[in-house]
Amino acid sequence: MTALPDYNAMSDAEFRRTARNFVETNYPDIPRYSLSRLHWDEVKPWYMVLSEHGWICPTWPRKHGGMGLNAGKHLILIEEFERYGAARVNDIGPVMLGPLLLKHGTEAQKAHFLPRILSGEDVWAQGYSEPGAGSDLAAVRCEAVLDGEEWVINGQKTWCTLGMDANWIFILARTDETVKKQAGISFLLVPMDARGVTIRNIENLELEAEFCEVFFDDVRVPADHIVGRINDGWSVAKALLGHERVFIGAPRLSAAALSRLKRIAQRAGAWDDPVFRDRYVALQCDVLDLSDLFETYVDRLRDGREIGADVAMLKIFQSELYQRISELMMQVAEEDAGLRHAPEGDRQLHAAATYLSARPTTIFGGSTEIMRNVLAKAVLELPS
Amino acid sequence: MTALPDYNAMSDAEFRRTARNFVETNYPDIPRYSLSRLHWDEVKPWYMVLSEHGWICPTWPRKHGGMGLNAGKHLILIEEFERYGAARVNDIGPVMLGPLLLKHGTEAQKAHFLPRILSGEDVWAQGYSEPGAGSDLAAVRCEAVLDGEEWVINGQKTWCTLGMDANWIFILARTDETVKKQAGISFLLVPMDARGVTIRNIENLELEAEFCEVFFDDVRVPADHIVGRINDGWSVAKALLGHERVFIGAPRLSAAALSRLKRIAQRAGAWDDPVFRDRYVALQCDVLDLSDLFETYVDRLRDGREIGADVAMLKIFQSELYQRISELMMQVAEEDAGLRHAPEGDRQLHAAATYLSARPTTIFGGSTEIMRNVLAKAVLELPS
Amino acid sequence: MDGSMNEDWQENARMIVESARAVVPADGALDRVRKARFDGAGFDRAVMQQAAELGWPLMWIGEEAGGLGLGLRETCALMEVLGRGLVPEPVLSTMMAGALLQEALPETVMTGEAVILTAWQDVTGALDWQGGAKGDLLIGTKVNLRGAVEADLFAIVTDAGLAVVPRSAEGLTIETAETLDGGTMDHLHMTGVAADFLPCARVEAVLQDATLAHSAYLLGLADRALEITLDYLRVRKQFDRPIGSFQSLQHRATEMKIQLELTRAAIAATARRFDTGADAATRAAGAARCKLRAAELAMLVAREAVQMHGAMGITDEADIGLFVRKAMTEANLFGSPRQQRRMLATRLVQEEAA
Amino acid sequence: MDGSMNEDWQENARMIVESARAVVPADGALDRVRKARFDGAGFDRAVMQQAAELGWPLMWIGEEAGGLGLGLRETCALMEVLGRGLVPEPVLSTMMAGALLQEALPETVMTGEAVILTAWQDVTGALDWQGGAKGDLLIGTKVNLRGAVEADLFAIVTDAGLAVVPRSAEGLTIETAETLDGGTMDHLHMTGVAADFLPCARVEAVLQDATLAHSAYLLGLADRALEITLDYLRVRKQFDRPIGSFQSLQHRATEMKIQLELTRAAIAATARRFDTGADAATRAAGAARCKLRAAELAMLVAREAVQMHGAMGITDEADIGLFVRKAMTEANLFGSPRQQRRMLATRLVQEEAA
Repeated sequence: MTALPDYNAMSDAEFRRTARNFVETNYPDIPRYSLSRLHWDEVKPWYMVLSEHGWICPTWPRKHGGMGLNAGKHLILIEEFERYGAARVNDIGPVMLGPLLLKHGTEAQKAHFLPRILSGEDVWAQGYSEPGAGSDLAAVRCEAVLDGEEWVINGQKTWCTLGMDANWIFILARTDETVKKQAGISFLLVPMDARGVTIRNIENLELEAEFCEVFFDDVRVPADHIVGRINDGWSVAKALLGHERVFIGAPRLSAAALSRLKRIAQRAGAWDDPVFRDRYVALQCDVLDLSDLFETYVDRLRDGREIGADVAMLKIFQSELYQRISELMMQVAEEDAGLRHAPEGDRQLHAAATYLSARPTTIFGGSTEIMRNVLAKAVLELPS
Repeated sequence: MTALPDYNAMSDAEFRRTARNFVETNYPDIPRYSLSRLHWDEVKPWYMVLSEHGWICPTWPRKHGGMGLNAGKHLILIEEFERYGAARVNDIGPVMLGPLLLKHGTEAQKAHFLPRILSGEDVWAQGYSEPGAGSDLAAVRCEAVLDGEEWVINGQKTWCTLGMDANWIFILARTDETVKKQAGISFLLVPMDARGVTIRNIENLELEAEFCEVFFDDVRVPADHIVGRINDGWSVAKALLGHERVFIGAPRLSAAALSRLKRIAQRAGAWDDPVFRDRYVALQCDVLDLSDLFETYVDRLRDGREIGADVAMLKIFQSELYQRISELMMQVAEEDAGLRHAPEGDRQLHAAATYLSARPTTIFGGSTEIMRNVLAKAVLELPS
Repeated sequence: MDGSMNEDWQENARMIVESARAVVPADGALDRVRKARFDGAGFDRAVMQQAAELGWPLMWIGEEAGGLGLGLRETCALMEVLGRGLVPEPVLSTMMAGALLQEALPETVMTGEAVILTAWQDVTGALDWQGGAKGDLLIGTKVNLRGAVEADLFAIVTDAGLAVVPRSAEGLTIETAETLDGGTMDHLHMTGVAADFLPCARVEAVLQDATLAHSAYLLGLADRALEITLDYLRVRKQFDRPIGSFQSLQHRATEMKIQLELTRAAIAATARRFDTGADAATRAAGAARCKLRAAELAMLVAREAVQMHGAMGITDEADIGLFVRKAMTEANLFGSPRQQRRMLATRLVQEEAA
Repeated sequence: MDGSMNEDWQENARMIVESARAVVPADGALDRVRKARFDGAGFDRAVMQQAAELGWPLMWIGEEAGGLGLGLRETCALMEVLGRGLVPEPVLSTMMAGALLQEALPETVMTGEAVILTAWQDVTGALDWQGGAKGDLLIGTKVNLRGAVEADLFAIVTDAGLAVVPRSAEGLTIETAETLDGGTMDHLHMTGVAADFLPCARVEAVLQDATLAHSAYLLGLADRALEITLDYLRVRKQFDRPIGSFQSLQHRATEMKIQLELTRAAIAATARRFDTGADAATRAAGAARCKLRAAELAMLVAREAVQMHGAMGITDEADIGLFVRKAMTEANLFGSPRQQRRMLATRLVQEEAA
């Protein structure tokens, strides 16, 4: 791998050309525009291409093997990859653990784990959620006890996205039962092949195994597999995800769904129906107005300004808009709404695929209900 | 006044003809189809006609001067009066106080007050609400202290509908500060011309004085002006309103609004617009389905079965439907939506009048929010 | 309608619902339904056999023709129970065949030996049924049959009359596609199938009856899905409180309940009107209105049920998902909400012109 | 757009908003607005005088023609403040006259001596403006002017050009009707008014500018109404708790906030596009989209504000009622949401044909 150019010094247009050229040139022979997540065995070629070119961790500093992109350039990269329909890789290492280790990890941890993420040797899973806890992430019951030089872990994690593909998982574990629930949590790193770790896949509504549960039964890991201080795992985990919080509200998902809606309506003969048109233009305005709102946040990122709790508005509106578009699809698809597979083998025409893929967007990453609670209190200053 | 026939013995069709004939023959030269309440000076002729014919208190027993109608016949009477557009009289005496005295009043109270309601000599106002209490009717601060043979009343009531027309008011007053809030309330009768009573009109959004506030400043009434026992006023006031709870959810208000919506749309050239048609038929279905649901409750009344907390569904849906119809009116009225008075002098064409008259329906008589809370707990058995 | 008739239908409905317990477990267990998914046509012939033994194919055959001669009130009571249990068997399609064929319904169907399906719809997204016949041959397409790949016979509706043909008939091919609920949605392609055509004047009426009955199925589906969701809201805790205590979820739950009761009332009243001699316009509008609300109800409850179940809601292992996938599959049958509103709007125009 | 231009408009906008304090009290008091209601045309000529002194009629007149030459970003900043204060004066109509007439704007308007209104709309419920001229006479009707009964001059838009006529012009009569906000909605009937017609190619552009500016007024109105409602939710108690702590109201409040911020972002972005050279299609679609959302926002906030204020919300004495009545009066001006959606749907068809 040769040294990367200074992408931030490029003009936006130049970097956009670079990114577009990169994906068009290097994207391997794997699916594009997939509505569901690809598994490691499918998506690995793309991960490895990105890895080989030094493009796998766009936001990491260059000295740690990243591209060092600023927010504006990172957005362009995402836009160009999405425009091409490039699959999303197993990115918990690049997106979550990496930045977290850079902030809270020891030098030894950084030296050991970061290169293995960059190379694709380690694929990480996230172990935050537990059964019965839902959006209440601090309700951690999985416990870890220090026994000499080892943590002994017992408990369960769930909703680990593509966890069955991972060889490592980071978890929140309770290390002090006696204090307030946020105060007794630690952040631990666990190899998936450790003795006592078992995995059970969870099929989603699309009948795909996108998630898994992970069980820990007297699992032992060395004492230094902790990130941050003991009992300080909550603040480690809550470390800002930076512009990820903005990008999750990007209008692309809805814009792409809108163009599929048009095709479904055309196929069903609804495109010329004035009643359908009226609803379509209303949704189109929603997408365009969301784009304008999204851009105000991107501008803030570009200017290096703070992103506040109000950014939740983007995710709430985007995810609900995506769902509303998918619901109109189901209506215009008529009897074909019930088909399990795409009509005419064309994924773009498959209303149910969009409908189902839109469901988790208002549940994961902070449910709409939780985010509205936060907005009401933190932004509207309404009382508890 | 001659003795009334036994209306309950008539067939429904026969009674319907009787009621229709009655209103067509006897309705005086006063406004019909008024969206706002008429004041006593306008509506009195109709009250007096009803009084003279013994029709002013349809649900009271015949021996007390009522028509003794059962629920089914009462509904027909209401339907025929509404069909004709007959104005609603000041009916707090006939509808609320009368039945309440019949249940809880002393013989002396019945003998004194009931004939004066029947004759129109007394016009009653209701004094339940207080400023700052809203739907929490038990939050009574207006107090009454027994001083020898008299109650001394101090405090304030508000949202007294047409209270400025009344010569009597019944109120809930706090008579024991030391107990749980529902337990220390008494039900008192107060003449409006008592020394220390003052009235302030409240203009509504239609700029009409439909409500008033009533202030009590050392107002003295005889000790026997209490209904029920001391400190038992809450249960007196909570006495079931019987089929009033059903009728408040009747589809007529929405059905009438729908026909006005059609006329407004025709005038605005929207009637032939497929987009408008689509919304119109959806609302029409709402009205028809509400009618079918309403009839199931009327059937229960006819059969003498109990009406449960689930009846709140009728009022919630009816009031919100009425509002949704009014909101579509405002949209199709185009620039005329803002007119203060009816276009072409035709009240039917006045979108804003319906829009404004629809606002209180989700606020008074139990706000939609309160009723949904009740439904959630009492009917859906969701936890507190 | 006098009191005794009133009791008659209620007693009949009670008995039919009772008999449905043979097919729908009283405790709401869905193991059988779950197992039947994605296995051939997604239904169980043994259950169709039971249905025949219970006389369901005879539901809409007049007593004079040896049927049960029951009305829409009884039918809707049954369909609601089947919907609650997500019963995947094509009971309604069989009842339609009975209603259309009357005494001509094949004996094998009555005994449960054979499964017959009604093929009526000409194209997806419209309610036309007149196509399919040319001269004395069946030529054309009938679309959107559930489970045709495992049926034995088809009652094919055309403007030339009714034809009963076996699945093996020459010139008949089946194009099949899997559906979300684990069944199939099949099109019949007929390139000249020899057939006898029986005259039938009742097609519109039977389609209206079926539309209403299907609405009742969706009502039952939504009712049970709401029950399951309410149970979840009562039990499931977050931030140390049952999530059903959160006011925003409570208010949304009441909205589902109101829509449910509107649907129930509309179906009950419309079924009564059907049974007591409604005119053609009332029947058409009534069926459309019930189907419109029932379909929107099913999709509303599906959407909210997933959301209120949180992450559990998007797993296949939670039973609520079975209801969601069934609603997605069935909501648009017998005319989607769009179709129904369009039809009602067209009637509005016609009424004015008349 | 480089950084310095960026600062330029922001500085201009800041100054204009600052100057508006002369007309809109900083503390949000509405005494003046309340008093002006139902008194003649419902606005105050002294305030129009102030507006002239502040140069507002010159806002859209190029600097070369002696105007301020400001753009939509500055205008929207001003209009938002005017909307927050429910300012009833016809400032926008005056600005439109300036934009259309440029150096021909009468001196008396610049000094504030005379009030000029722009008369453009041919019929209620449509955005046509071409009518009104026959030969060299004004013949026809211009509808929906706010407060024409107390204006001095009218800038009348026709396809034959622009005419400026005094209210007293022979052949001109005014049909007036009171509006809910305490002003008037007036139609001009012209039965042959002598006039000089000035050529004007900018009518569509000025109407788009005005539509966007009017959207900003509705945004300001909604923003302040939401603030007032949130204040009420924080303070008002029921069952011993502030009602703003009830989750169902909280969630509905967040929906208003989201719609508000969408409107704000759309208007800001569209104004920037207008100021930096958008093409005709972008301008038309942008103005329509902003107007659509702003009008729906204003009506959403009006509806929810009344409900959340409970009984207080339906009294005239509570200030929130002033916002509701203003929203009802103004939401459909410059094209109702229905009109805007229809226009956007038509453009969709045209784009495809092209």
